[in-house]
Parts: sequence; structure tokens; C-alpha cells
Amino acid sequence: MFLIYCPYCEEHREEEEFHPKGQAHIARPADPEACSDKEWGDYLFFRDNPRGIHHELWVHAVGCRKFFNVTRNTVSYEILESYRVGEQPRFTAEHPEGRPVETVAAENVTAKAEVVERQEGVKA
Amino acid sequence: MQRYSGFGLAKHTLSHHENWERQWRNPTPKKQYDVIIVGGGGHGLATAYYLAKEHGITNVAVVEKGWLGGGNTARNTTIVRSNYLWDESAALYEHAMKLWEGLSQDLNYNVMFSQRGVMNLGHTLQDMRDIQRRVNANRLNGIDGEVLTPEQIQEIVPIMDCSKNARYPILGASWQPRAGVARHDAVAWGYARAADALGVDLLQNTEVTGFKIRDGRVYGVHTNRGDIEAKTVGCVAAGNSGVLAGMAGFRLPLESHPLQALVSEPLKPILDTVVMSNHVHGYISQTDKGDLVIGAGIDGYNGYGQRGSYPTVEHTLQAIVEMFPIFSRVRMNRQWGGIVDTCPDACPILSATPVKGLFFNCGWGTGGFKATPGSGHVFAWTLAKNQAHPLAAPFSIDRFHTGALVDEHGAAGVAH
Amino acid sequence: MSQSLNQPNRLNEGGRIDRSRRLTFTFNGKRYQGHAGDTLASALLANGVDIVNRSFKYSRPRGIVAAGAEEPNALVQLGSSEAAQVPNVRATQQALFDGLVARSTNGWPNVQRDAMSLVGKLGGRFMPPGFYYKTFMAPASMWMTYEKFIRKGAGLGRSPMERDPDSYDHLNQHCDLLVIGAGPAGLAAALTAARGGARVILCDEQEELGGSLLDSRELLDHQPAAQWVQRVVEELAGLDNVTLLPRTTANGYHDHHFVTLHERRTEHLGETAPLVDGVRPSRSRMHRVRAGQVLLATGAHERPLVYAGNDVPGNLLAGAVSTYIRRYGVVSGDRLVLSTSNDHAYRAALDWDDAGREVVAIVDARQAPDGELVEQARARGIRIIEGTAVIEAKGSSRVSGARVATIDAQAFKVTGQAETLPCDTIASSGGYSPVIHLASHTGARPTWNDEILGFVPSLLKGVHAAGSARGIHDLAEGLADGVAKACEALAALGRTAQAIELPQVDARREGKACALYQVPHEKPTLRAPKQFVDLQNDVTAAAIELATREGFESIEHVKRYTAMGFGTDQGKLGNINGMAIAARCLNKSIPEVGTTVFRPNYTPVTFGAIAGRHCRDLFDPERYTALHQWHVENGAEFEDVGQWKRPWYFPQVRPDAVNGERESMAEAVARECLAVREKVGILDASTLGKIDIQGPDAREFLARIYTNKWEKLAVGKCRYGLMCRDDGMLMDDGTTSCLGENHFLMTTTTGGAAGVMEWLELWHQTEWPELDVTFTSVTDHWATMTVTGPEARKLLAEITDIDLARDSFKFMDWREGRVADMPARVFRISFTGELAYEINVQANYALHVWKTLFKHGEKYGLTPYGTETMHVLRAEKGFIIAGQDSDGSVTPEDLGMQWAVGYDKPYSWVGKRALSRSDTRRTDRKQLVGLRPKDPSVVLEEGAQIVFDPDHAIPMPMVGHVTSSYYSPTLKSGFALAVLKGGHSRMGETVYLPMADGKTHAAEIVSPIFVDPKGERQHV
Amino acid sequence: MSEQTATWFNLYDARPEAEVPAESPLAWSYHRTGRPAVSQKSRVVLRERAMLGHLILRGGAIVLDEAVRQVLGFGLPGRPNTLTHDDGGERSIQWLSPDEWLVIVPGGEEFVLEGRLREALGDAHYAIVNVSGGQTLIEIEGEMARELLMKSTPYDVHPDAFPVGKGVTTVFAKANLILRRPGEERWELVLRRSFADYCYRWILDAGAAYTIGVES
Repeated sequence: MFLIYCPYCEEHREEEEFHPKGQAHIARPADPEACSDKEWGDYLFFRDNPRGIHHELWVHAVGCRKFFNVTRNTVSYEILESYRVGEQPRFTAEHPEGRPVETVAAENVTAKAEVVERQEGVKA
Repeated sequence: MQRYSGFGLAKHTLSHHENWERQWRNPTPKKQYDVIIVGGGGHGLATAYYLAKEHGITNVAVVEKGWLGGGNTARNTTIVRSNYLWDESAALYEHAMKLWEGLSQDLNYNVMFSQRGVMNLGHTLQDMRDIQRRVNANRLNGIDGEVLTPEQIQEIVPIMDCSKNARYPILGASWQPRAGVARHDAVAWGYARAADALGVDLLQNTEVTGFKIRDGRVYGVHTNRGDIEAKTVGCVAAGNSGVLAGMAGFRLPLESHPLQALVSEPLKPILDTVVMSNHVHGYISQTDKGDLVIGAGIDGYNGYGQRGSYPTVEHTLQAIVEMFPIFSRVRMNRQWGGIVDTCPDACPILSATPVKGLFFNCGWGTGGFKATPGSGHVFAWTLAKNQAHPLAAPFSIDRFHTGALVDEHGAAGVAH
Repeated sequence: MSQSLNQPNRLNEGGRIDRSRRLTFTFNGKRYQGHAGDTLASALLANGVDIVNRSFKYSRPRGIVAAGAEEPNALVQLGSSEAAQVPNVRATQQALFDGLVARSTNGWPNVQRDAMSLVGKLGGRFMPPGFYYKTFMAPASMWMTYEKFIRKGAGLGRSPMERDPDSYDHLNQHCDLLVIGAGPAGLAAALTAARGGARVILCDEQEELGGSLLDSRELLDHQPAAQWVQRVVEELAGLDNVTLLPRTTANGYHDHHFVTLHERRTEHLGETAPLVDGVRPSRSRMHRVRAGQVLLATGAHERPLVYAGNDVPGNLLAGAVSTYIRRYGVVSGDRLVLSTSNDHAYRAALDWDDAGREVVAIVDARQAPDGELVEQARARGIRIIEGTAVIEAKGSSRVSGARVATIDAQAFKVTGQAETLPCDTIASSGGYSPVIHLASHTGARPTWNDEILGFVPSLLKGVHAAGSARGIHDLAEGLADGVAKACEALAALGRTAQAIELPQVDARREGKACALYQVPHEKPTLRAPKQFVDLQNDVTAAAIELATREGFESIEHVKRYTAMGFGTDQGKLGNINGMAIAARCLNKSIPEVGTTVFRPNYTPVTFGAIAGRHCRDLFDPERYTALHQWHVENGAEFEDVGQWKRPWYFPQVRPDAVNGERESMAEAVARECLAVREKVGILDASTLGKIDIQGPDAREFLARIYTNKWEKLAVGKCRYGLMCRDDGMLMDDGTTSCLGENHFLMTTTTGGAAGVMEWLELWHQTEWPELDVTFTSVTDHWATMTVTGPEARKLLAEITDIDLARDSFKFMDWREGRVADMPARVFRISFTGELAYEINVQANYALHVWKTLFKHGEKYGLTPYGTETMHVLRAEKGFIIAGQDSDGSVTPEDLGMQWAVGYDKPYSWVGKRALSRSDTRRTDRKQLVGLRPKDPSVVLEEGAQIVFDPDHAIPMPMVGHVTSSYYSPTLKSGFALAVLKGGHSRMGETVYLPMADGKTHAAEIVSPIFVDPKGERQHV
Repeated sequence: MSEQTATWFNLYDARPEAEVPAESPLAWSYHRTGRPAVSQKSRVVLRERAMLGHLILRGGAIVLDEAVRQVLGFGLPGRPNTLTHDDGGERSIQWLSPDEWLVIVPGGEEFVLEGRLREALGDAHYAIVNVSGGQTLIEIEGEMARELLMKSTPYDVHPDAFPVGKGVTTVFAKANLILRRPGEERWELVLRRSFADYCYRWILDAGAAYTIGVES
């Protein structure tokens, strides 16, 4: 049973509180009507299935109900990181030891800014 | 091939069993074969056997990275049935069932196929609608099956709690008398021995590290024991199919998930059919050695670790104790996990691929073991003729683009 | 030392038993006595019981071999009553209690004289490994008959046939450091970590903490080791941050340091849990431990030597001989021969000698052993024969002698003349295998260590091993290792720990052990008397040799072909020996043959303990509405819908009842249906999922997630919507009402509620975070009562201040006001096709409103109805139930619901693109239609398959199936909904439904709307 | 509240003005399963605090915090999984997610509170949902209360991991609930109505060994 860090609750929780939701970073095509049947089928059904580092979407179903991403090794089941939707992973198949924290942080600044804006609530 | 029989056994006893021959050779890989099968599990070995036997193609290598039958063949709950819902899948599994029925004799290897019947319980009105739909379809497809009442169920399995005060009372069941179980390891060994006898090279501890592809055509594989060439390559690697497809440069609509199972300690015979419940979620049978073999659920995440999450085991045993309260004091001996490659529609892929000459047989999910002979038979035909066997045609990769899924999963949730 | 009167092998002193407490027990129908502190095994040995079981395959007599979890033979059936039966209990791990009743799991008519042993003796030779695969094939039809006989021999113990009287529970534990095993390394580690302030759990499978120290000959601080144990345990018990769990086996090591510990809470007290203060405690408990770090101090198992006749009762592990003497005051025979490859096992001979019994000889496979223990034995005058081993045990029901000979272990040859030493006990030791099972559960493959001649665990991050568990068998080193590893584990958690002072241990010089597994015999292995490797599964050295001969070269193949290691002991004693034999046969080294893999459980655990409290009434939650009690009191039968208990129908006492007979379901449903169509009925619809949606982008969100249009829905209006997955298939449906410009209330199906909620969040959070909208489940907040039928308005008008006039409160409007003095939202939506009002009130007040409706409703014939009537009424109107009339392969178009599809909506809503794939554009897709049986008395079977040609041979081409089917009291006929290939263009055609009973029904394809096709009644 | 925002959301008091009998979500449980009496031997005591006002607040923390301070006189909990309350301890706010809080107030106050909050929040982006009928709160106390929780939830309830002032949504047997620790000895469980009976029966079963009593 996994122990998963929820980046919103900011603590580790038992797997029983979460649901796995498949591969992370699957973006819906911006213009579905412009997609061929093949492209649409790829979006719907075709997924990475690596032996090793994998980025997954999980939801803290019994908890804050937030979706977030997890980088996990599908062989050892070690979880390398949890990160918010919209952010990029530090650990990837190309960088199993992790990219520099600053590089990732810089990438995620924009994403974070959006989140903050929404979170803080903006008075109209 | 040394012929097996009761008489032969007696003869060998007199010579202290010193004269038994190897069941298969341990050959050195040749440079070139007509067909390479990647994956030495039940399906791969069956494919090789039928290629040799039915199509006369004997210059075949089965390339296995570990030991024969060491993947899901060695880790399943051995249930064999063919009562699938959709015509396409029912036809494929019934094809397999017919082959199961003569398999021991065909292979001269007792695979202990025991037709002790499989029961799928219904606990809700919708379960019962699904059961009736499936059994009616099976019947018109020529597959045996009937719908049982709780009273009939109780008669067949007296130790089950069929009372109305269960949390989810049993409302009925589907029943396929011809279904049953088989000795899983023997299936792999039987096919291996028979294929070897026909000239197939079984290459164990040989791992494919890449495909040799030129101009969109496959012409061999790279392995840890050197390159091996063939114009036709069939991949039958279950949970590892996605990794192989990656080596060939394309993706498959597959995810590999842990599927767990467990056994009790050996008990005196107490359960002589297979009982499955999708609703309370557990399935159970008893082996000839006396172990209760219990199938647990599939874990929702991808995993190649041959183990799954503990709560899955807890839920399964809760279901078993709910159905069989007398088993509360029986003890669980061992649990393990397989890696099941699952398609979005819970049906397999038996298909050509974007690479010419390269075929895949995968995506069997929880249904792989029971399909072994049929899968091998149909896939051998497909490889031999370079064209999909009619029973394989509905299971091409294209269906995920056209939308023509064979949705066993969405339709009735009759997994396993 | 002399012996106790009625326990021939009990010494008069020594051991940790309480001699003042005599316990009576029964084994195989015979009564014996033992003492508190005994295990069943030690008590049996004390009483001189040699044969405790018969072997599985050959029915050979078997005795006790070990003193702990590794015991392969002494499996018993426990229990005096049917309900308390427990199969396959290991006698070495069962504490003795007064009144214990046990019997052997095999042996007929009894273990002393077993009929099957003849079969084993004669037939054994016909049963090489894999013999099943080679025979029983002809004729094919006979297999099931052969199998029946094979099955007769199956199993060890038997299942109870009655319900378990006991309960079990779980305890979720969390700690910084979990220490598994309370021997020297474990105790030292636990104390170190505990003093460092860490939250520590220390568990051990034995009855008391202390492990090997409890029967050690060693002195700690110049006192018996057990005294040091007592001091440490007392200190640990006094610390708040420490949880001590004796009788607790770590049975499974799962991911991320989740370990299950099985605590046997009452098994030492009786066969069922004894009452405490009138309450029956749980019989056993599973601790679900989430640990920060784990320290494995699991010790080692001694390996027996594999020699001919090594299964005859009287063959024991050397360490077990010592344990029985020192811990239980039981000496298992009179004359001992010890066969060893190492110094450590010499303890057995010394202990035996101390017990006043004769040590015939120590047979040491090494040349010129010279360790300190060897010297001690020499000094006592014990005969030590060097370079030799026991090659064969003589005797059938008890060892009568040992044939010893000089051997060349390397060349696998007997090099000298055998000598037979008369004896009744042979103790053997081939070395020690670290207990690596738990580390192996994590997926880490152990590695072979030539230095210690065993596998040592590979460890993941956060897992530590100390002492014997990693091959450090020396006591002083093991203690120090425990401390060091505890410090490492704490350091990994960012904590510091001070090393504790270790007790003083006298250094002991030990000679090097030699590698010996299978002992050679004069005859080749296939011809020699049986040399057992796996005693429980009757796997011999010959079987392994044969398997390798037949081409089974991977150790996994060998194990599967011979069944080695598949017993309830998972090959704790035999696996390494088996690998060594396979390696010898294949001319490879042990690590080349493979590695050894263990799976949970370390030792078997009852299903009940794993299930915990989640059984019977608590197997799965039952969800109730606020009106549940009323339904129960009014005789409802219930249907399970998801976890909900919904009233299915309300059978009433029949008017002609004599003894209170109630209506059948058909009668009740017919009455309820007519009441709704003709008067007024009421349904508890509270289980429908309800989601409160707020935000300026709520409307846009709805337009994207539903197939139909939402931009113009005005405040005060409701609309039905379909929700698809992005593959275009229907997933749920329901009505959504506009409560305010930025405020909607969505309803979902009962079963789909949680899934839809997660679905909305998924799309919002991952795909459209820019939309300002929130979702809150209000399913439980609102109770929903549907009042429907021609009289609904009149009834409701009596208790509401809402203007119900047809033109001011139209169909698909909602209003708020008071109903029965309660603030309520009333929705004029209809699932019956009749005039209908769905009343939502805060659930705490629902019963009052419901009762008020009945108070006023009697004169209108207000009738409660359940889900069955609801289904009939909606089907008469052609309203679908998602999940019944659709199945995950059905699009809105297949259902003929193009009217609910916004093809020209600006945003490509979820599911839209998929509807234009080639397969979804087919015109011969299965489409929703109505079916009217030609014979109106026929109610088609739900799930019945449809064919065009009833005379077609099997397999028949099937073109669809019945999804819903009922008898309609309104139509006075059966009717059905079905999905049918190209159905929408086949109206009026006849189809056929061939049934299992041989009848074929004919039915006409009709519109799925059977009642009030123009929909006028809901508008009245 | 501006004219415009009045039509944005539908809000009204879901409670009656007249004396209308009400039933807590545990009414059926008390009827069917009963309430074991509290005695000297009871090492765990359970009591329901029925009919409280429960509101869900959604929106940005800063804006909501300002409004809540203005209306209730104390602020939102700043950290995840924590709760704040007023001086008397009668009113509390719990963090549920980065944009979601649970407000519990004495029964009857919730409607007024909702109105005043909406007024204070004006045109800000937020949502308020009254869920008072959908859940109930029970307290458990006693020397074995923590062990009872350990039987039921995988969440770590050790004081080191679960200090006073913490509150989480987590798994409880096969249901889920909100678990909070407002005081040293007292635990609060917020149960969903439809699961309340299951949770109640679970607690009584798990608490039998501690002679659990239920206060009327």
C-alpha cells in the first residue's frame, strides 16, 4: 500500500484515500473537430506504459478532492515526487536522478502564478 | 518425443526413473528463423506449437527473457470459461474451450483440464439482467450456460451463504458446466515439449533488446545473445507488450496493472466448482492439492512489480468470508501478483502493427490463461498467412480509432 | 536429572515452563499433560509422542523436526467443537492451554497405522515428480473420474463447517521504527531507538520476547541471557513511545514500509476467545503498520542436512534439540547422534549431555574442527568423528540408528565404510539461513554470500537488517549490530540516538563451517533410499535430480515441477538445500541456479484476521435515506442500489388474507402503478445524486459537460441533460435546475453520484481550471419526495403556499415555498409521465413532510411506491435508465435522443467528437426501441436476445437484446425496451426471442413510448 | 448585497419557522440499534451534537478570511488540515482543501451567517453551500477513544501527528468522514447522513471491548 504525498494537504496519506486516474499530462486536443479519427483515438485510448518512471494523475478522493500528479517507478513502486496539476515533473525518464530544482521551479512559476491568482480570490 | 502413458511410467519406475528424456532441448540460437515468437509464456508456446503443427512452419524460435511459462501463466487462478458476452469474444474463447477439451491428448501432456463448472453470482437486479443477457447470448452462440436460482446454487455449493440476510443476498447465477480449471504450469510445459518435438527452438534467458526494422519492415530482433533474424515476428509478451511496442516505435492502447491472487493452506476437498462474484468481488476454487485459490481485484495503477496493494487482498478476503463464512478460520498461505496488460475495452489485441511483418498478441487483461490454446491457434494462423484469422479480425488495433470496441468491460463488467 | 512421572521426556528442572500449572490436552483422542509455557510440540515431545502426522504424498510417519515457524511436519487440526476448528496449526507455534484438542491432519484410520502408507510404500516409486502430467490421459473421458480419486488425497486439515464464533480486528499503527524480531539484535535496536525518543514498535512471533536468548547457553553480564532480556523488556514496557507486541508475526512487507503484523491475542488461552467482562475480545488482530523505517532482526533458520531416511521421527534440527531442552525442559530421546557442518550445532550435544542423556557421537563433516565448543565437547569425552556425516537414518516409526561414513562433500562421494551407530535421535545442522522473507516481499532479490553460506537480504531505502538476519551469527556482534542499525535508521529520519551500553559477552572462538547440503549415499541419488528436501510436500533429492534431467533448469521450474517450497512453510527448511542439489545436478553454483523468492505470508494467517471487522453487518456500508424507518415500518422490501437500500415495493396485506399474507411483488407493483396513473403516488427519491454548482462560469461548464444546451435556461427552470464520456458513450443523465444566474442544482443517477462528482472535478481541475465554478455534494442535505399522479396538485395544494396553478408553475419549472410548514424547493419534473412534483426539504425535517403528505393524502389514495413501480412507469414512457438501457457502448443518438444533443454548440463538448467516428456513424448500430410481445400476456425476459430469423441454426445471428421489460397494468400487456440493430428504421417489423425453455416469443418493434406519446399528462 | 448578486445565487433558510419535528441522521440508529448506557466501566463515551449549522465555504483564502473575521470575529485556519474556533468553542472553521472550508455553528445560525457572509463578500468569487441536513457531528471521549480510532482509520491519530486543532477528511472503516481534535481528550467526527448508521454501528462494535456508552 502506497504512502502518497498530497501537494495540497501538504502531508503523506495512505493510498486508501486516493484513486489513480491514469497517465498524467494528457491534454485534450484544443480543437477536437479538427482531429482525425486516428488522432482522436490516440487521445482517448493510447497511453504510455513504461517499465520505470511514469507520470500519473491521482485524486485525493477521500481528502481535499484535488487532482495532482505523481512520478512513480512502476517496477519498484517508489514515488519520486508529487506535484500540482499544471506543473512539470522534476524526475523524468531522461532525468531519473532529477533535474535541478531551480530549473523546474522556473518552469512552474507561470503555472503557480495562475493558481495563486485563483486561490487568493480576486475582488471584481 | 518420448511418449507419456501410465504404462511408460511403470516401465520407468523399474529403471529408477533414470531414463526419462529432457522435455525440451536447450538450443543455441540460430542466426535466422522463419518466425520469431517473442515471449515464452503459454500463448507464445501455443503459437509456436500450432505454427509447426497446423502450418508446417517449424523453423521457429521462441525467445523468452526468463524461464518458460514464468509470467502470467505461472501466476493466474487457472479459470477456464468461454461465457463471454459479445459474439466476437465469445467466439474466440469458445474456440479456445474446444481446444482445451482435447488438449491433454493432443499434447500427450496431462494439463489436468477439469470441467468442474464455473458459477458467476448475481447480487443485484442489474447483475441478474446482465447474467440473463449473457447466458441468452451464449446459448444462441452454442455455448453452454444456464441461469441458476439461489436454491439451485445452494444445491451445487452447500457451503455458501445463500441466505437473504447477507449484505448483498445472492439472487442467482450464471453457470457454465463445461468451464473449469487447468494446471497452469503444465499448459506451458505441455506446449513447450510438443513444440520442441516438432523442431521449434525454445530460447530461454534470451531477452529482446530491440527490433531490426528497415523501411517499415521487421527483419529480426536484437537480443542479449546476439541478433536473430526472421521476416515474421509475433510478440506475445503480456504485461511487457507496451515496452516491446516502444522498442518498435509505436504505442499500444494498453496499461499494465497488478492483478493479485492468493491461496489458502491445503484443505480436505470442500469446494468442487469455481465460484465468482463481481459484485462482492472475489473468486474462488479448490485445487487438486486442496488449496483454495482466490482471485483478487486488479489494482488501478500501472505496475510491473508482480505485487499489488494490500487493501485489495483485504477486500477480497472480506468478500470470500461474506460468501463463505465457514472459511473465516481457514488460513491464507501465500499471495502473489501478475502483470496484466489491459485494453480500454477489456478485450485483447490480435493484430498487425504499423511495422510490416510485426504482429502483436496482447491485451488479454484478466482473460489470458483461459484463452491460451485459442489465442495461440488463431495467432499462428495469422502469422502463417500474414492476414488476420477471422476470429482475430475484430481485435485489431484499428478499433481504437474507428470506435468499434468490443466492450466486455463497459457492457457487463464480466472481467476475469 | 531424572524424569517427570507421566511425561517420560520431561526433565525435572530447567526450562521456562511453569511446573506448578499442569494443563491437560488431547491429541488424536488420547489425553496428555503438559505445563503452562509449553507449546503443543514441546508437550507432545515431553510425552514421548513420536509420530505426529503422516506425510502428504507418501503417507510416511512424521515427527517434530523444529521448534518454531519452520516446522514442516507437525501440522494439526485444532478444535473440540465444529465452529472452533482450525486446520493446519503448527504445533511448534501453538501455546498449550488447558483442554486443547488436536489431531493429526493426515492418517487413516490413525497416524500410527495409516492405510495410505501402503500406497505410499508401494506406489511411491510410481509417483516421481510430474507423474500427473504423464498419465491419466487415456481415455480422455476418464479424467474427471481419475481426478475424483486424486482429490480424495487432497488437503491437510479441514475447514470448519460452522460459522466462526470469534471476531477479528485491525489496528492501524504508525511508528518511526518498526523492529521485527526481539532476539539479541532486535532488543538492542529497540532499546536504542526507544531511548532516543522515537516511536518504536517491537514485535516477535514467539510467546515471549527474547528470541534465541531464551534458550541460549551464553552469559550476558555474567548472568543467564534471559535475565538481560527481562531487564530490557521491563524498561521498554515502561516507555510511552514503545509498543511491545509478543505473539505477533510480521507476515507481510508491503510497499512504502507498510507491514502487516498478525497478533494472536487469545490463541494461547483457548480455542475461542474467552470472555473478558462479558465482552468477547477479538481472537486475533492485524496491525496495519506504516513505519518510517523498518529493522529486520528476524534471525536465521537452521538448515537440516539431506540424508537418506531423514524424515523418520527422531530426526531433528540441532537447534530444536537445544530449544526443547533449555526452554521447555524436554529432551526428545535417549541417545543422540549429531551430524553437523559447523561449530554452533555442538550446543545440541552439550545440552543433551547436560540433560543427562547419552551423546553417542558427534559426526562432523569437517576435518579437524577446533572451535571452542568442539573443545568443550572433546573435554567431556564425547566421541567426535571427523570428516563424516550421517548418510542414512535407520528405523521406520522412530530412528533406531545412524549410518555414518566419511564423505567427500566436494566430490559428492562416500569415501569410507559406513558404521551404524545405534541411537534414537539424530540432530543435524547444515548451517544457518538468514530469515530474509520480509525483505524479499518488497521485491528486492537476496544475494548469495559464500562467507556465511546463505542468502542475505537486499534492502530497499529505509529497510535495515541486523544480526543473524544478515548473517551475523555471533552474539556480541549481533547485539552491536542491532544498536548500529537502529542508529542508522534514526539518522535516516533525522533523529539522533545514543548507543546503549551493551552487556558483556564472552568472546567465543568459532571454527569455519563447511558447505554441506545433500549428504552423499553409497547409492546414486535416484536409487538411494529417499532423502527428503521438502518434508511437507514430500520432495526428495531424487525428485530434484530428475527434474533437472528432464530439462527443468531454472530453480523456478524445479520448484514448480517438484512442488518444492509450495507448502505452508514455504520451504523455510528445504529451499536452499533444493537449490544446492539443483546446482550440483546442473554443475552450476547456487546463485547461478537462481535466487529464492518469498511472498507474503511469512506464516499463514486466518482469513478472518485479514478481513477484520468488515464482515456480516459491517461487510459494506448500508446507506439509508431520512425516511428509512418509515419504509421499514410500512413493510417495504428493499433493493440494493449501489450501497443504498431503496424501497423496492410496498407489499400490503391482501384484502383476502387470513394469516396476514401479503401481496406478491407483481400484485403490489400493479397496485402501485395504477395508483400513480389514476390517483397519486409518492416515491422517496432522496438517493439521487445532487450537486450544488456555483460560479460565474457554471453555465459554461454545464454546456461543456452535458451534450445539450444550457445558455438560455432561465432562473426557475429545469432541464434534462445527458452526460457522455469523451468516447461519446452515455455515462449518466439527470435534471439540472437553474437556481440563480450563477447557481445550479444538478441531479445524477443514484449509483453514479460519486463518479459524476469526481468527473466534474476532473474536467474542472485538469482541463478547464480557468472556469470559475465550484461543486459541492448536497445529496445528503436534501431529502427528495416525488408526488406524482393526476391528484398530485390537489394534494400538494393543501399543504403548500406555492401557487401550483398550471400556468404559473409549469412543467420543468421549480419554485420555492413552504410545504408542511417547511421551506422547500419544489421541482415540476416527471419520471412517470404524470403530473409530478419533486419536493426537496432539508433532510432532518423530511419525515415530518412525508407524514404530513400522508395525513392529507389518504383521501386522494396516496400510495407509496418503490423502485420497481418507478421502473415500470418510466419504461412505459420510454425514459431510459443509464446503466440498464445503456451499457457503456451506447451513444445519445443510439437512444434516439438527438433532441438532447447540441450539435452546434460553440465548444466541442465532452463526447461530441467521438460521435463522428466511423463506427459511431454506422446506421446499423444498436438503437433503442420498444417491443410489444405479440402475446400480451408475455413479459419478455430482461436480457433476452433478439433475432430476425427464428429458424436459423445455432449460432444464431443476434441483433439486440431486451434491456427493460415489465407487465403494464395500464396497457394490460407486457412491454419492453430493447436495443436493436438499425432499430430506428425498423418500426413495425417483427422480431423473435428464442428462450431457454424452448419457446420463441414474437414481438413487434414499436416506439419506446407506450403511454401518453404526446406527453400531455405531465403538462396538466 | 447588490440587486444583481441577489439573482446570482439561490439562498433561503431551509429551516422552518414553525415548530416542525426534526430527526438527526442517527434517529434510525437509536431506534434500531439503541444506545448502550454510559457507566463507570465506559472507557469511551459517544455523544451526538445534532442539528448544528454546517456551511461549506469555497473561494480564495484571503477574501474569505477577511469576510469571516468581519462576520464571525475569528479567521480562517491558515494551514492545511487545521481548524480555528471562537472563544467559546461553539463556532469553528476547518480547512478542507485549498479553496474549501467547513463552518460549523450552533443550529439555527447558519442561514443568518450565510446572508451576512454573502453581504460581506459582495462581488468576490466564492460559493457558500448549506449542508446542515447532510451531516451530523458526534464526539467521542475517553481513555480508549484513540485506540477506537486506530481500529477505524488509517490516519495517524497519535498526539505527535494529530495535535489539538487538527482536522482531516479521511477513511473511516469503509466510509469516509471528517475527523477533528478540538481538545486534548475530545475527538469530533463529522458523518455524512447516509453513512451515519453504518459508522455508528461500526463504532459500537469496535467500542464494545471498551464498554462504550452513548449519552442521550
